[in-house]
Amino acid sequence: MAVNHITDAVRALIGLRSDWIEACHPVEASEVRRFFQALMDPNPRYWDAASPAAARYGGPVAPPGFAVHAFRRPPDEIEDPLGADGDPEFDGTSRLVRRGLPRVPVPLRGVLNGGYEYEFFSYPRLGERILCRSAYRDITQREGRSGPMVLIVVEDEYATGGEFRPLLKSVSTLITR
Amino acid sequence: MGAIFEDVEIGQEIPRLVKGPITTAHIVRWSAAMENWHRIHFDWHYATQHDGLPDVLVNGSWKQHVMIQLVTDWAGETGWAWKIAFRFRGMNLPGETLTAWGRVTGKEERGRFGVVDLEIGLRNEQGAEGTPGTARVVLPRRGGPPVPYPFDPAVLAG
Amino acid sequence: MLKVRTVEPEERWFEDFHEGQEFPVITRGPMMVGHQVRWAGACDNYESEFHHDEYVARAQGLPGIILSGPLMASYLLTAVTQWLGRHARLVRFFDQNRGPTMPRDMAHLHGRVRRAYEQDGRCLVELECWITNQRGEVTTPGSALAELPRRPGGGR
Amino acid sequence: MTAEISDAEIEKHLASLIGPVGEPVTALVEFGAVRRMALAIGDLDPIHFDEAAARARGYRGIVAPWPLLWLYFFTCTEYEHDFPFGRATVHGQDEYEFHEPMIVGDRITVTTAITGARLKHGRVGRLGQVVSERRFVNQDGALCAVLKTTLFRR
Repeated sequence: MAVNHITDAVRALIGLRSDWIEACHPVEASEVRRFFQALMDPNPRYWDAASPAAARYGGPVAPPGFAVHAFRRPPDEIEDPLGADGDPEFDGTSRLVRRGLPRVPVPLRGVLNGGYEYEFFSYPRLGERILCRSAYRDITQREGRSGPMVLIVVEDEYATGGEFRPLLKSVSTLITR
Repeated sequence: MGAIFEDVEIGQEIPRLVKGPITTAHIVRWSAAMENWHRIHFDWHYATQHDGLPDVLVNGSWKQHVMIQLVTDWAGETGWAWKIAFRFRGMNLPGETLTAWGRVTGKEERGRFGVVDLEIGLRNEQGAEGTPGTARVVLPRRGGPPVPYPFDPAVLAG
Repeated sequence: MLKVRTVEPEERWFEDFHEGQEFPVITRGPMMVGHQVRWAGACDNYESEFHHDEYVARAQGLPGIILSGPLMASYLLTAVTQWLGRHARLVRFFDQNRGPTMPRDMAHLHGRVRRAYEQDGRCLVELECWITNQRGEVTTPGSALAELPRRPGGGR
Repeated sequence: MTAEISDAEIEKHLASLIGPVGEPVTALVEFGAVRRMALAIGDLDPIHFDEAAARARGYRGIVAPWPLLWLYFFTCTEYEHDFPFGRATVHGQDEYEFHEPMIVGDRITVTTAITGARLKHGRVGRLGQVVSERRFVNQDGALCAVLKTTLFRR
């Protein structure tokens, strides 16, 4: 192994869990509509309070995976995500793996999303707050064809409401190289 | 109406979900809805000249929700799409039509409910498999109660 | 709930403005396709494909993607609200889509007071505003009218 | 084809456009939509994000930046432009009139009409000019804004 990116500083992150972080605003009808229209999934459970689904869920709900994308630029983040204006190398993505977790200090640039494992428990209703806490489950290095790759396995738990009703759990693998 | 455990056979295909042809407008709409500003999805110069891609790319985040829709649609309002896992393997470009598919690989009675395992995927017209994965769905038994909501895996114990 | 770290426009009063006064130029850019995509998302409108699809834009005889006119106008309108300060209330705004703004273009936002006057007991500031690109071409000429309060207690 | 249509026919077509477009549509002003717009245009004034800051400045609640009118412009009225002449339609200019601010939680009713349509002869030939007007009224009947959009057909 030419370079070992799994330094003590990286190893110290394994197992680290963030506090609960709240999404930038509660679930809104138009955000749900944007989501299902962009997904092209006009299921009445997402918008029709009179649908049979609404009886099961207590009203229209957001799509199952909605919570995963509910953590966007909060109003208190002044840095413009398009702000690397002029840097022709800037790819538009944040190098922050999760809000609430420190960056993984590896000098690799490219980030690939390797995949997800989801486990679903409930769906958020309109007006409900979405919360998430994340943990680094594992960080390992592998030798790829084009050099070393660091695999970052992140576990996210999503919950909603004052009672922290579980929404879903996700285990995802990010590949940096 | 959602599927009933007793009606499910191993090897059976669940209803497919067809999306497309995907245009750049679809990709832009998704990127904007997610506030995902990764340039490979909408900046053609960046995608092709900086990253050396053949074109802008269909968002992986969009494909994952198509997979989730495939499984939740089949589970219906009486079953529960419990677990879904997949890997991102291939890239998809504007102009492609994508078909999400699933096939039953196993079934098991668990208490008053049934658990069904699926293999799932998302193919383009050339048959290239971009998002292979698996899913586990909880279904009601014939004449039995619907799967309780919110879902608690403990209901499968007894 | 969320700690807000935003930028409040400065405190300015009617007396702070006079005819011919030039405002500091605000520069946006280089513009990127991402700015257009974010705007399309805010408007929830993806219909005009030449705004985000390089192939469609060229097929329509355009040199490439053109950013939305109302997006550029909205940058200009926002600049006006910054120049006039936190007490100003916009009364009117006007803009013209004269020249295209494309990805990698710069947008320099200019403003100048045309008139500061009182009418029927209202204190009004009229200004002209415009966007120039990196070649100095005016892409978006405009104008605005705003009402401002007088400085409390009078004097400067 | 387009060359053959007479000025009189064009003028008749344009005159037929004048009048209301569709039914009035009501939309809720949501925080998420305000936030999206404020971030898209780079307006970081706290009145668009923080209720306390907005109230301290004398507003009823979180204030929508005026360009949010474009969200309702695009999502409230279905409107096809189909001209029997010319080759291209260009979004020429916009005139805004502002009154009562739009506040998160407001229900804004948008009423659309074509208020002007005429044929001009410019340097490069015939130029159709169509003005559509959208009026934005809140739940209390207060006029919030008027947006006049001019399209050029050439």
